[in-house]
Amino acid sequence: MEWTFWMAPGLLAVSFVTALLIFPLDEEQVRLRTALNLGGATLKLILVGVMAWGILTGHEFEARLSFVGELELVLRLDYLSLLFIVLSAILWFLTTVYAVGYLEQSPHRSRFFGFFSLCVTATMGIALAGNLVTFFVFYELLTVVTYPLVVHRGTGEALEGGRVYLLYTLTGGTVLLLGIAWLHSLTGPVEFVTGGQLADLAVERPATLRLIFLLIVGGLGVKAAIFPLHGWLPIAMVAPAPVSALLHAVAVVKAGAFGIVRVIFDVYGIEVADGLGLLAPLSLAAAVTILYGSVRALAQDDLKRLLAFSTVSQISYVALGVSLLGPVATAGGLVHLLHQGMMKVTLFFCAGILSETLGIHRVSEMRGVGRRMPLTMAAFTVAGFGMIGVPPVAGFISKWYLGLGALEAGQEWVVPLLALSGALNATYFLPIIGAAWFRSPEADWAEFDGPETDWMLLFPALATALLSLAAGVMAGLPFSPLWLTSFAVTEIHGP
Amino acid sequence: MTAGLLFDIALVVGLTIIAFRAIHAPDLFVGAVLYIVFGLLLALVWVRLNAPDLALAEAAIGAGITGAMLLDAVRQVGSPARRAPVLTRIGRVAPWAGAVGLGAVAAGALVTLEDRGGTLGEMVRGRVAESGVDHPVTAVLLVFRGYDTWLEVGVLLVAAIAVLGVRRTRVLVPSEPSSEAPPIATAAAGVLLPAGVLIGGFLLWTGSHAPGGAFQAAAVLAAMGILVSLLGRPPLASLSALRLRLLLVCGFTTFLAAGVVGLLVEDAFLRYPAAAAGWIITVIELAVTVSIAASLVLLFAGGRDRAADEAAG
Amino acid sequence: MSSYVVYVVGAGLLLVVGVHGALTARHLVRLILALNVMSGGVFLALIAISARGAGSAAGPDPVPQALVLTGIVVAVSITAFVLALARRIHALSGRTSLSEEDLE
Amino acid sequence: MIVTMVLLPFLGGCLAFLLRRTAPFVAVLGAASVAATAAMLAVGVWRSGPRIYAIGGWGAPIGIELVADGLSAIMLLTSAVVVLAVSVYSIGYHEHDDSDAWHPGEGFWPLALILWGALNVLFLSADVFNLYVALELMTLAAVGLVVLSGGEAALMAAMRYALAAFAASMMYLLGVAILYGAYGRLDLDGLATVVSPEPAAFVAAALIGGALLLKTALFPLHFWLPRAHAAAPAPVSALLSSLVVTGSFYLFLRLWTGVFSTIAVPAAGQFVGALGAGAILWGSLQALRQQHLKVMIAYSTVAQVGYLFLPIPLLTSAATTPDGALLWGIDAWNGGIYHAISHALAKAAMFLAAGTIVHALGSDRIVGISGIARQLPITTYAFGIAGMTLIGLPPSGGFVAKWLLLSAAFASGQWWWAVVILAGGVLTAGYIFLVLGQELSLAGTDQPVELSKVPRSMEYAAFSLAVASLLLGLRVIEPIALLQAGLPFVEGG
Repeated sequence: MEWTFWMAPGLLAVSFVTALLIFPLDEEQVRLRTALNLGGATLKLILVGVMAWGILTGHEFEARLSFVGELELVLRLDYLSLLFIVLSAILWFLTTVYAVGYLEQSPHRSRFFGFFSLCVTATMGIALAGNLVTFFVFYELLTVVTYPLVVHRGTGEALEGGRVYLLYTLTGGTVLLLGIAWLHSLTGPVEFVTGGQLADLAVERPATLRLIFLLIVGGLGVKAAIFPLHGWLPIAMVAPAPVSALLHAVAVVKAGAFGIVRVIFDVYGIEVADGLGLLAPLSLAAAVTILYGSVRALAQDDLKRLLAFSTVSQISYVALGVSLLGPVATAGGLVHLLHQGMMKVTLFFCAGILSETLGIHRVSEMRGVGRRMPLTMAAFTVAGFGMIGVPPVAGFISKWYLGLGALEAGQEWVVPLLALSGALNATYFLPIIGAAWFRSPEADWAEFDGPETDWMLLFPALATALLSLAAGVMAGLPFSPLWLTSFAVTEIHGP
Repeated sequence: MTAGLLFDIALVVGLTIIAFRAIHAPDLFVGAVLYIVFGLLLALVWVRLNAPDLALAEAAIGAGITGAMLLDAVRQVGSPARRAPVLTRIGRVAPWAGAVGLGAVAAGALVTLEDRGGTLGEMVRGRVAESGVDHPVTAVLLVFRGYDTWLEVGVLLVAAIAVLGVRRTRVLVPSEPSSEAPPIATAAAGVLLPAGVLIGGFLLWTGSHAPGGAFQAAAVLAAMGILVSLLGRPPLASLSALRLRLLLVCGFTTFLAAGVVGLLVEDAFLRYPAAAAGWIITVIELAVTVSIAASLVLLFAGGRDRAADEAAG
Repeated sequence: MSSYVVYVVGAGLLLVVGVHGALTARHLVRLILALNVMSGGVFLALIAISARGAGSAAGPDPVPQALVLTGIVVAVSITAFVLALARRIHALSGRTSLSEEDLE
Repeated sequence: MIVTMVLLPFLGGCLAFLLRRTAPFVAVLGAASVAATAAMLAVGVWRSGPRIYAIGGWGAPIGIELVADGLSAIMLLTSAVVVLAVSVYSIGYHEHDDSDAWHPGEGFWPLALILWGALNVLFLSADVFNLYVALELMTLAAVGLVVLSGGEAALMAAMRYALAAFAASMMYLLGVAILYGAYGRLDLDGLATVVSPEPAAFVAAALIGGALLLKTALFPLHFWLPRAHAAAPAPVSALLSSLVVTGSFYLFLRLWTGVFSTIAVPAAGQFVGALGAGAILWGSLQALRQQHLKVMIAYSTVAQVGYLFLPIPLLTSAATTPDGALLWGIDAWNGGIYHAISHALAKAAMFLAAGTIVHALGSDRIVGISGIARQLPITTYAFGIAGMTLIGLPPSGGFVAKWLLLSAAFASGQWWWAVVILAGGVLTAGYIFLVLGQELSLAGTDQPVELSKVPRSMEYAAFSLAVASLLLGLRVIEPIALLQAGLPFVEGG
């Protein structure tokens, strides 16, 4: 078999094998474990680089494995997958570094990093899945392997968080499976093909297809935290900071959003979905979620809860973008997959640094923290501006394209929505940032010398903040997220 | 209506009434005695229905050994369960409805069965000569369906192991000091035992060409053993744990070994080489008789093991 | 009416008595008696079938007879085991029935 | 080769009974060699179709035949694997039983091996009366094993089990009597050709079917199961919940699609399916309410038994619809059996894991197992992975089964079974993660409880079974292909 066959399974195998090697390690084998972790993450980055180069130079990466009956497990790289694996590989590397520093003294580190690596495996599987069943397999796997991470602390609160998380995601998964199985019974195996393959069926049985869409997107919407299915996300915040970062930026929430993208573009096809009248309700749900998340975030004092509601709001930009017709809106939605990931991961890194170093968990405790931790707060500021949509940070690019795309699609109502959401974001981020820099500290933080916190924590936060900035500033240049997105947009809408 | 038919009807009615009385007798001891009568009547039915093998087995095992076990059990656990609660009308009617429903459906299906002929039985009769024995029932039991019989010996073995597990013991413990046995009973046993062995041996020998065989012989032997154990000296109590186990297991394993001989020589499990079929069957029957008798004695005496009950209670 | 019908109806009657007993009896020994009566009914059905073709010169069908012989041995094995169990339960707890409240 | 799979377990059982010190070696060696033989048989059946073996060379109908088709082969293989793991586990479990006094291990080894032999007889036999003897042998050995716990609860549970099973056996035998009376033969293949829709056949089918439902403990005939399976020693619980239940289900499926295929009406299929649905919901809800780990797992068995019977309505309607067999019958068949073997592996793993926890803690109250993941990580993983299979999460054998059943349900238009399957999965997740959460919990474990030492072999035995149930979900082609050998309802299958 060609080397192109083995690349996608190899990408999964790297993190899977890492997990298998880490599980049996003793707690005390810190160096070996760290070496394995970073080695695996680096190898993954290299493989992703090779695959990115490969697809841009016209290679096709596809692996098929017969599963049950006519069903196959398919791993295939297309431009949409590429967006997701690039994001995952980069952020994973940084999150691993961060987690090694963050969990230095905590118990059960082998278990933690084992499941952490399994989590990457599942995410990569979701990204590369070439048909609905493969997607579902990895999607559910992700649910399961994330659970031990959510309850990692083992406290009553953590267990409760885990319970709610499972209740939502497993129920969502079940609804999703119902939809998938039903669709299969009508069409046979559903491959991800641009434009979908349901055009004939849409004429014959439009009502059934609408119901199936509701089941599938409803199931995916749980992980994508679309209102009113978002309830688990703020509660799952009890997880350690690197896990939260992961859940929000790359893994769970993204998996849901990515699934919605796949279903609209590659299962139903954008024309069929529009023809069935499915996109308008979805964009409406997304709009409601954007506002709802922002409004709820306003009222939060707990920093991580605030960030969680911010995620609820931000992730729906993706759904909004893909449910508006037209290439520009699509670009805005897809690029936000990447932009939101980089910005949100930065914010969670910073929140973790604050709680680890100074014991700060609440917004009200952050006054003057900028003087004590200037680098951390600089990163926080960049990411916060990005969330608001201040140029030239990445978030501005997303919103700009979304707005333009909406106008192009004749959906003028989106523009005031974006403005309002931006204003709301500003209403909760700006006071935090302002207080951190310009108010005098109340708490008596011990004098410090040397770096403001462990470099293992600080470096990833700075790196992602810089990436967020660079993604905005250099949006027009090759290798920017927008540039990567443009290939996917061409794939979907044609040149 | 012929006299024979009238007799059949009377037998069936009697069976039914006695069965009902046995289950619902206020005194459980009476119930057990009635069950023995039930077993004997059933043996009579088997005679009426041309099944003398069964009549023997029923009298010895169904009525005799089961009856002895019941009587002995009732001595210990005979106190009636607390008064049954007053049943509601539904509580009284529902069991009757269920029972009558099942019985009626089954009897209905049986009554309407057509006799289509061409049964297995006819085939067996046609091929008895090939089996190496003359008696068709024995041919079915030990040759054509020897596999069933082997497994059935296994059932007895499992029951014996399980009873040892219930008692949590390896050996039979005499339930009462042997000296307390009345001398007359001991003397009676002295006469009965050889007689029993003799009868058992006869039944075993005759089984190959006439009614009788390993089960009946074993039942008679076991009955003797039970009689002796009622005197407080279970015949197996003096055996070491290993010897007891050997005795219990020898029927099943001999049968198995004979099967393997067939497998090696004739390339078919439980196929007896034509020249030696008679001999092999005799050996099997002998071993099976010993094992069954030992198992039945153990099942009886192992269950009654009072010393352990008192220690545990 | 032939004797086949008589005995088959008899089998049905024994089943009725046995099943009714199994459903209503509380004392373990009564339950065991009821189940044995049921098995008596089943055996009777088999032997009635065996004797059905007895009009022919060949005699009764040996196969059901062999089956019932096996069945009798199986029944006595189970009865013995269950009785031993009942006695053990009585020795340990004084119970003689399966119902929860029936402690003596 | 076929018959050795019957002989070896029985031979081992006798040896283990006679020479009790050799029992563990005999068991492990026997299980390993039978597993190897079963694997060879499976390959043979897969390549060249079902095999027939005439005991004594007589051949049906006068003698008894053994038939090994794909279904038999996969069941034989599964039970050999389970018995192998349970044997390895039991060496540790009965470790301290070396004293001179009687100990439960003495009963365990011979009875467990004979129980297994009886199962193998059951999986191979092609004769309704021989199957009766096999059922009796299996049941009596099973009850004898439950008793070994020795407590009053175990004895009462065993009594209930024994009486229920005895009553069921009588019903089964009555059905056999009626079949013999009507058709004059006992071999399955022969009966299948002559059974026709007439009162006697319907009554026989109802009696035999009802008896097997009682023995499989399908709701609402499950009353005897939870206590018996919970009160038994852990290795016994594993054997009962994974294999014995599967054995009687196997027979039900075999007869329903074989002897009674011409008289199985869709309404009866729907009825059995409805009982299965009731079992899934009732068993899962009961499992959620339990405070003792082993009782919870036993109720989980009640629920999972329900899944076993969901293919029945689908198979029945497939047989009465043109093209139904191809459209969904095969999927239902594969799905049902796949569920049976996945459940067998996973449930055995779960009971063994629970036994390890009880062994270590001395109690099986679910609230008491807080933080056990720290001391017994392998056991926790075993429990978790087995749980994934039971829930039907990918990638596990349970998911494959669920998918096949879902496909069949939709293809046949009987979407209501799909809803039941999925709802059951969510409920299962409820009780599995309740336990897993407790295991991972660190709350209130500041002073770690004293744990008895647990041999590693016990932990790894459970873990291997759990992993095996997971692998069934990753390598599906071969088992499914094997199941097509001797498919009962497809021409030339």
